[in-house]
Amino acid sequence: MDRRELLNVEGLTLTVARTGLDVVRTIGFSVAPGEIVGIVGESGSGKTLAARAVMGLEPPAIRRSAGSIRFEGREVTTMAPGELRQLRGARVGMVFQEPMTSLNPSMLVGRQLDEGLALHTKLAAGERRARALDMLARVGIKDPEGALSSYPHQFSGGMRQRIMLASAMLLQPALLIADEPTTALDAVVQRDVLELMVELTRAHGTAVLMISHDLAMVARYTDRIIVMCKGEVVEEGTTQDLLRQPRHAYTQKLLAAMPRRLLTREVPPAPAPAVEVRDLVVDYAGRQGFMRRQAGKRALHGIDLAIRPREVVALVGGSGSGKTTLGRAIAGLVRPSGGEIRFAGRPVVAGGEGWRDYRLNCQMVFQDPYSSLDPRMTIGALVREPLRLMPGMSGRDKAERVVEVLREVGLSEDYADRYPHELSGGQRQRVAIARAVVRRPSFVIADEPVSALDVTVRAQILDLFAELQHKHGFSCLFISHDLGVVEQVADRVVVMQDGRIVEEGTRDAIFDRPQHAYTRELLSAIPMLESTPGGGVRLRWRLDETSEETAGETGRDTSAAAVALR
Amino acid sequence: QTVTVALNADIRSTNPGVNRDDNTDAVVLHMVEGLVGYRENGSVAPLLAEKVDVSPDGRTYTFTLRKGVKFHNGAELTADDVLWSWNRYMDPKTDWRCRSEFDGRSGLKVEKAEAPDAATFVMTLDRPSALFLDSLARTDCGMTAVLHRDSVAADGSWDKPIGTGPFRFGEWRRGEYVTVTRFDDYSSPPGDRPDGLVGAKRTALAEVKFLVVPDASTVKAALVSGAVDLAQVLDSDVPELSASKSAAVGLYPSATKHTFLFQTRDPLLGNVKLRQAIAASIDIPELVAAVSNGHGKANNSAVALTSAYYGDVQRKAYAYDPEKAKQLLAEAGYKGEPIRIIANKRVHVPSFNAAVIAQAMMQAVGINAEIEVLEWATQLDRYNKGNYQMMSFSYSARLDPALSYEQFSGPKDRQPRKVWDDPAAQDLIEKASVISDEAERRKLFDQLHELQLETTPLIIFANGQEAWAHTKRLEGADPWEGKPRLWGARVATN
Amino acid sequence: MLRFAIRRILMAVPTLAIMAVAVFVLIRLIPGDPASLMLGDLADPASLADLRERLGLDKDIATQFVIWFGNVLRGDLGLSITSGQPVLPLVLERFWVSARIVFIAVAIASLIAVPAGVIAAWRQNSALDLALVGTATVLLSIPTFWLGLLLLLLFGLKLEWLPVVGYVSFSDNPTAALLYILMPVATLFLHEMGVLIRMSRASTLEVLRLDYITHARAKGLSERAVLWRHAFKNAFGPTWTLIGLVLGNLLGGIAVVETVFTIPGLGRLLVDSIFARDYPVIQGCLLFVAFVYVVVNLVVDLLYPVFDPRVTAE
Amino acid sequence: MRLPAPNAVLGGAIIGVVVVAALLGAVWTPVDPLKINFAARLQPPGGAYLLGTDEFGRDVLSRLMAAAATSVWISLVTVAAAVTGGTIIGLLTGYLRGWTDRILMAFNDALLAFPGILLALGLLAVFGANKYGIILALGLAYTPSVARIVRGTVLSLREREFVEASRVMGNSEIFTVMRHVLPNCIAPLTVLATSMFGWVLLSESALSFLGLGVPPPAPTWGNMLASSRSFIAQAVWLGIFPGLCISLTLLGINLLGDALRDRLDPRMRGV
Ligand SMILES: Nc1ncnc2c1ncn2[C@@H]1O[C@H](COP(=O)(O)OP(=O)(O)OP(=O)(O)O)[C@@H](O)[C@H]1O
Ligand SMILES: Nc1ncnc2c1ncn2[C@@H]1O[C@H](COP(=O)(O)OP(=O)(O)OP(=O)(O)O)[C@@H](O)[C@H]1O
Ligand SMILES: [Mg+2]
Ligand SMILES: [Mg+2]
Ligand code: NI
Repeated sequence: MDRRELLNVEGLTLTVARTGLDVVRTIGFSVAPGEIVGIVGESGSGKTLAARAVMGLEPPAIRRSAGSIRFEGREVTTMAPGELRQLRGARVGMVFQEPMTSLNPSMLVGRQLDEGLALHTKLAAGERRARALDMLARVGIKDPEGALSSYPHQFSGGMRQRIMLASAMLLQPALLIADEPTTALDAVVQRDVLELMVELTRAHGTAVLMISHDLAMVARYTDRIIVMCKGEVVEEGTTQDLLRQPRHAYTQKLLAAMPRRLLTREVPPAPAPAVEVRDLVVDYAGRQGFMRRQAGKRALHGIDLAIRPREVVALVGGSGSGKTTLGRAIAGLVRPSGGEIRFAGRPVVAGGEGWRDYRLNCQMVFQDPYSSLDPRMTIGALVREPLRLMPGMSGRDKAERVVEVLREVGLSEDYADRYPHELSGGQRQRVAIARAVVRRPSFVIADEPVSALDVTVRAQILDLFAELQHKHGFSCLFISHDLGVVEQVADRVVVMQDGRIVEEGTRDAIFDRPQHAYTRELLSAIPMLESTPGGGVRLRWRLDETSEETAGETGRDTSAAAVALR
Repeated sequence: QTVTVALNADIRSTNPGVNRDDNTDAVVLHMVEGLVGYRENGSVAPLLAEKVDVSPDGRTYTFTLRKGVKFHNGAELTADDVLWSWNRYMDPKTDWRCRSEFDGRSGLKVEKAEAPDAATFVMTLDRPSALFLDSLARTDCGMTAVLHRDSVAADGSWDKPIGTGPFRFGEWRRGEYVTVTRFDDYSSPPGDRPDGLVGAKRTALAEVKFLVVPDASTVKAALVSGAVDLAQVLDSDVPELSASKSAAVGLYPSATKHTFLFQTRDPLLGNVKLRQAIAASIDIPELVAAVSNGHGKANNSAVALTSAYYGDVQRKAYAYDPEKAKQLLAEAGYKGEPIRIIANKRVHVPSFNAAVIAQAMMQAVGINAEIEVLEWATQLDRYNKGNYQMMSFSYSARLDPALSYEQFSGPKDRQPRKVWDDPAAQDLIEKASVISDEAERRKLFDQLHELQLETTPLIIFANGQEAWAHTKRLEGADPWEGKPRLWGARVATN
Repeated sequence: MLRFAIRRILMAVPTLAIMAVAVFVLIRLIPGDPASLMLGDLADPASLADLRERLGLDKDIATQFVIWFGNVLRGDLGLSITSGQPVLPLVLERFWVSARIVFIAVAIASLIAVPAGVIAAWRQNSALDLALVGTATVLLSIPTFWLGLLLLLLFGLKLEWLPVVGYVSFSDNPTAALLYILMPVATLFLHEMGVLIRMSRASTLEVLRLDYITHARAKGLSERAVLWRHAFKNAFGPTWTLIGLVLGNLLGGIAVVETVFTIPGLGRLLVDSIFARDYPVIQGCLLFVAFVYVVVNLVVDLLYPVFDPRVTAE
Repeated sequence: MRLPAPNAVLGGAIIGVVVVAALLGAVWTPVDPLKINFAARLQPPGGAYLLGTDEFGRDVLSRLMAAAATSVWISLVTVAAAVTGGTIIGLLTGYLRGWTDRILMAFNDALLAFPGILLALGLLAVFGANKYGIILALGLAYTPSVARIVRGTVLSLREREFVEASRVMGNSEIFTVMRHVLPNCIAPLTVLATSMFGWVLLSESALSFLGLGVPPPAPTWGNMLASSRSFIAQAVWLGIFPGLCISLTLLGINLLGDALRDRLDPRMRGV
C-alpha cells in the first residue's frame, strides 16, 4: 500500500517463555490513520496477545521472539521505556477484554479517568472533569457525577466496560485498540458507543483496531477485516469483499455459523416451576466510607419470575438494569431485602430443607469468568471441583467427566494443566461454563456465557446447552445482550429495564411482536447477519423486513441509516 | 556542681524503714539519721546520741542527745522529737517494717519510752538484749531515724523526710531520679573520716542526683562518658573499666552471704553424707574466683569477713576433695538421682554463675546436677516455702553474727524458709542474742561455725564483694555495705 | 461513622472483661508474693502477715477479684503496692512517654519501609531487591537490647553526639527531649523496619501481577505512578494491619529499649511491676494496654476500606 | 527443565548448612560445649578455639553447633503452632464474621494485648522452664498477630468472585475457606511466618536475658546472644557469632520462603 501507515506489524511471533510454544506465528498487518480494522477469529488464536504486543504490554510469561511493530514510523519493540510511555494512552489507547479486572478496585472512577488526561494533556482540573463527565455521559452512564465518585465494584459489568471505553477515548489517541469493547453492552448502548467511536475517528482521525466476535458489528463498522486462526492471520481484506466472498476455509466456517432461530420447542408442562421468584427486591447498601456514608441503591424493584423445568428463559435488558443482580440473588449470593425465591417448590433458606438440593442443582456462570476462577488452581482442578460433592462417583469417573466436559466446551484436555491466567478470554469463559455444567445441574444461571466466544465455538456451546436440555432436562436463566443468541436458545424472553421487568413472553412473541417501546428499541438498535447462499453474509435489521441490505453496502457510511431508524 | 550516682532501680519511697529496699535505704540515709548507727566493722556507735547508757540489768537504755543538731527546717533536735518519732514508728498505721522487733511479737518488747528532758531519751525493755541497739541501727529499719513532725502531713500521711542528715531532700521524679542537696547547718558526729554510717559526715558536695539506670551495660557506658559519676558495676566489667581513662574501680566487701541452700527435709538431701559430698565436690576458692572475676575471697562462715568476730575458727573451710566426695556419695547410697539447683539471673548477685560452676564441679564427681533458672520473685516464693532441693541464694547483710545465724536457722515447722533446723544451734544463737560480753559471744560463734561445717545445712561460700566504679573527678565516695555514701566525697579540681 | 466507632468501642468491653479476668487469674497463678518481695529475705513472719493483711492479700482470690473489679467499674484502679501511688495517673503518665517514642518510631519506619518494600517488589530479584531484603533480614535478626547498646556505644560514647543516660520530658525542654529520645526511636525504628519492608514487598508483588496494573501502564503512566497510585494502595492492606499490630505490640513491649535508654515508660513500668508482683499496677497497665489496642485496631479497621473499598468496615 | 530460582538455591544452601551443623552438633562438636575452662576465658577467635571462648571458657563454635538444633527446633515448632492457630482463628473470624468474629476477636485482642513476658512467666510457672513451656508461651504470644493478618486478608478475599463461585458450587464454608481463601493468603503468611522465625529466636533471647529461657547451661543462639551483651566491648565475637547464625538462618528461610511463595503462585511460573 502506498498510504502512510499508522501501525505496521511484520513477522510478529510471540512465544510462551516457559514452554517455548509459539502462540502467535509471524503475523503481519497494518492500520492506516483513521481506518477501522476489525480482527476476528477463533477464540485463543492470539488476537489479544497481538494487540497487547503493539503497546509493549504482553504478559510477563510471553516473549516476543521475532518481528517488528512500527507505530507512526517508529519501532515500538526497541523503544526506550520513557518514549513508550509517551505513546501509551496518548497515541495508542487500549480497551481491555476484561473490564472487571482492569479497573483499579481501590481508586475512584473519577481519578482513574482523570489520570490519563492529567498526564498527557495540559488541561486544568476543571476542564478535565468536564471532559470526563462529558465522556461518561456519551458512553451512556446515567449519573456521570455520581460515577466519578464511585468505586468500580459498584457498577455492573457493562457499565465498567463503558468506563474503560471512556477512559481510553478521553485522550483521543491516534490508534484505539479495542479488545471486545462491546461484549457486555446492551444493544442500545452498543450502538451508541460504536457510533461514538466512529464519530471520534472521523473528528480526530483516530484509527481503531477492533477485536470482536460480533460479526454483525464488525461488518457494520469496519473498513477492513483480519481473520486469525491458531496464531496466524489466515485472511485479510476489505469488509465488503471478505464478507461477501470469504476465501479461507476458516472464514467460511465462521460465517456459516451464524445463529438462527430454530423451531419452537415444546416445553412439557410441569406441576411446579423449577425456580420461582416472587416480588423480589434487592438493595445495595451504601458504602460505609471513612467519613461519609453513601446512599444505598435499589437494584431490583419487585421481580416476579417463574422458570419451568426444561425451559430456557432469556433475560435481556439494558446494561445496569439488574440482570446480574437477579441472577446473583437466585444463586443466593446477594441477600434480597424482600420477596421470596423458591427452588423446586421449596423456599430457599440457608440450612433449610432443600438447601442442599438447591446448592447442588443450581449453578452459575459468572459474567466475568476471570475473576470467578481461583487463580491458584489449574483448569482441571477447577472443573473437577464441583464433582467433589457428587455421591458415588469414582476418581476415574470424575477424571473422565472432566475431560469430557472440557471437550464439550471446545477445549482439549491439554488445557487441564494450565492456569486461568494462561488462557485467552474465550477459553476462560469456556472453563466457567464447563465448571457450571460438569455436575449436570438441573438449573443454570448463565450470565453472559458466550460473549467472549467466536461464532463457531459459540455454536458449539449452544448445541451443548440444547443437548443438556434434551438429555438432562435442565432449565436455564440465560442472561445475554446478544439478541441473536437469545433468539436461538430461548424459549421465553424477559426484558428488564431499571430493575423492573417490562415485558415477558415467548421468544416468537417478543421477537416478532414486541409490545413495549424499550423492547422495540433494543431489537432495532443493531442489525443482524444473515447467511447468503454464496457462503457470505449480509446485514439485516430486525423488525424491519423491508430494508434488506447486502453486506457490500454496509460499512461506515450506513450509520446515517441507523440514525434514521431511531 | 551535681554529682550523679546511678541506681539500678527507682527508690520505693522516702519514708525511712517503711516502704524500702536497698536503694531506698541508700538514698534515705543521706537525709535522716537515728540515735545509733553502724560502724564499718558492724558494731554499733552513737550517732544522734552523744552516748548511750545501759542499766546494769540491761533493760534501761538512756540516750543523751548531741547538742546543736538541727533538722533540715532549722528546728533544733530535742528528745521530744525522738519520742514523737518513736511513737510514730510504733503506731501500726505507720507500717514500720521493724515494729515487730520491738513490740514483743518477736520476743523483745519496749515497755516504755520517755523524754524526761530535752536532751535525754529513755527506753525500757522487758528483758536484756545484746541486739537491741543493733536493731535500732539496722539500715532496713531506716536506722529508726529521728524525724521532724513536719515530715508528715496534717492527716498523718507521709510527706517528705525532714531529718538531720548531711543532705536534704530535693526532688523526686518517679522512675527518673531523686536529688538531695547539701544541708549547710549539718552537725557531724565526731571522727576524722566516715566510719560505716557514723564518723565524719560533713559533705563537700552541693547536690547529688541519684539517677535510675536499670541496665548494667548502660551504666558502664555512662560512667565512661562521665554522665554518671558513681555506680555499682558488674564484676565482669571491672577489667574494662579499670583500663578506661576516665573511670576507676574499687572493690568493697559487704556482709551479704552468697550460699547454696540445701533442703534438709528432701528425701535425698536429708542425708548429711550427700550434703558433705557436695561440699567436698566444689572447689570453693576456684568458684569464688570465677564468679567474682578473681577478686573475691572465699568464706564459709556466717560471720562476715569484715566482722569484728571473724577469727581463726571462722577461717576453717570445706576442703575440696573429689575423691572424698565420691566416697561420701557411695556411703550415702547415691544412685545418680537428679539434684536440681534453683538459681536466678539478678544482676550483682552471683546466683546463676555460681550455680553453673557448681553444677560442672558436681557433675565431675558424678552428681547429676541440674539447674533451674527462676525469676527472682518465683525463687523467693520457693525459698519462703522451703520448696527446693538446692538453691543458689544470697542473703542480705546482717552485721551482727547472731542476727546473721538467725537468718537461716530456726524451726522449719513454723517458718519453712529456715534452712538450719537444729535445736543445738538454736540454743547457741539465743544465748548470743542475750549476752553482751564480746569474748563470750565469740565462743558461741566459734561453736556455731564448727557445728555448721559439720552438718552442712547450707554452704556459705563467700561474702559480698562489690565492684563500684567512679569517674576520676569524684574522690572519696566509698560505698559501704552496698550503699553509696556521698558525704565523704568531693569533686577533684584539676 | 461515629455511631459505628462508638459501637466498636463498646464491643471492646468484652475484650476488656476477658482481659481483666485473665490477667487476674494468670498473675496469681504465677508464684511470688508481693509482700515478701517488698520485705525481702529479712522479713519476719509477723510483719509479713501485717503487710499481707494491709494489702488485702490474705483474702481468697475470688473475694479479691470482686473487690478489685468493683473498684474498676467505679473507675478506681487502686493503688500501687510498691509505691502507693494511684494506678491510673501513673499508667497514663508513663503511657505518654512510651507512646511518643513508639509512634514516632513506627511512623518513620512505615514511611521508609513501606516504600522500600514496594520498590524491592517492583525490581524483584535485582541487586537492589536483594540488598533491601538482606538489610531487612539483618535488621530483623538483631535483638533490640543489642542494637540499642551498639547505638549507645557509637553515638553516645564514640562520637559523643547524643546523651548516654537520662530522660528529659517534652514539657520541660522539647529540644533536649528530642535529643534524648533519638536513640530509642532509632532502635525501635530500625528493628521494626525489617518486617515492614518484607510485608510491603510481598503484598506489592501480589498486586503487581494484576490486570489493572497493566491497564494503568497502558495509559502511559510512569512506573512511579503505576507503583504509587495503583499498586501501593491495593498492596497496603496487610502491611497496614501489621503496622497496627506492631504499634500495639510495642506499646506494651518496649521495656527492653526503655531499660537500655533509661526511659520511664509504660513498658518498664509493666516489667518492673511484673517482677515486683505489683498486682494493681499490672492489672491497670494491661487493662489500659488492651484498651489502647482495641482503639488502635479500631482505627486500623476503620481505615481498611480506604485501601480496599470492597471491604466494609462493619 | 528450568533451573531453580536463584533465591531458592541460595536459601537452600544456607539452610542446608544450618541443618547439617545442627545434625552434626547433636552428635559431635570439636569440644564439649558444656566444658568449663577458666584458664581459657574470653579467648578471641582463632587459635585453639576457632571462634573463641565465652566467659566460662567454653568453646563458642561447639556451643553454636550444639545450639543449632535446639534453636531451630524451638523456632520451627513455635512458628508452626502460631501459624496454624492464628490462621484458623483468622480464617474463621474473617470469613464467618458476625458473632464468631466478635467473640473470637475479643479473645484474640485480649491475648494480643498480653505482654509476652507475662505470658511466658505464667506458662513457665505452670509448665516449668523447659523447651515446651517456651514454645507454648511464644506460640500463644504470636498466634493473635497471625490471626489478625489472616483476618485482614480474608476480609478482602471473601469479596472476590471466585469465592462466591465456590459457594454456588455448594461447597461448605469450611471447604471454601480451605480451598480458595487460604491458598490466597499465602503471600502475607509466608512473610509473617519467616519474620516470626526471627522474632521467636529473638524472643527466646530476650527471655534468656530475663532468665526465663531454655534452662542453662544448654546453649541456644538466643541465650548465647543474651549473655554476650555484658561483653560487647571486651569480647564482641560472643555476640557476633550467634547473631550471625540467627541472621543467616533467617536470610536462608526468607529466601526459601520467597521461592516457595513464587512456586505456589502459578502466575509467577516461567516469569
Ligand atoms: N500467560 C500465558 N501463558 C501461556 N499461554 C498463554 C498466556 N496468555 C495467553 N496464552 C495462550 O495464547 C493463546 C492466545 O491467547 P489470546 O489471549 O491472544 O487469545 P484471543 O485470540 O484473544 O482469544 P479470545 O478471543 O478467547 O480472547 C491462547 O491459546 C492462550 O491459551
Ligand atoms: N456492589 C454493588 N454496590 C452498589 N451498587 C451496585 C453493586 N453491584 C451492582 N450495583 C448497581 O446495581 C445495578 C444493577 O447492576 P447489575 O450488575 O445487576 O446490572 P446488569 O443488568 O447485570 O448490567 P450489565 O449488563 O451491564 O452487566 C447497577 O446500577 C449497578 O450500578
Ligand atoms: Mg482475547
Ligand atoms: Mg451484569
Ligand atoms: Ni577510688
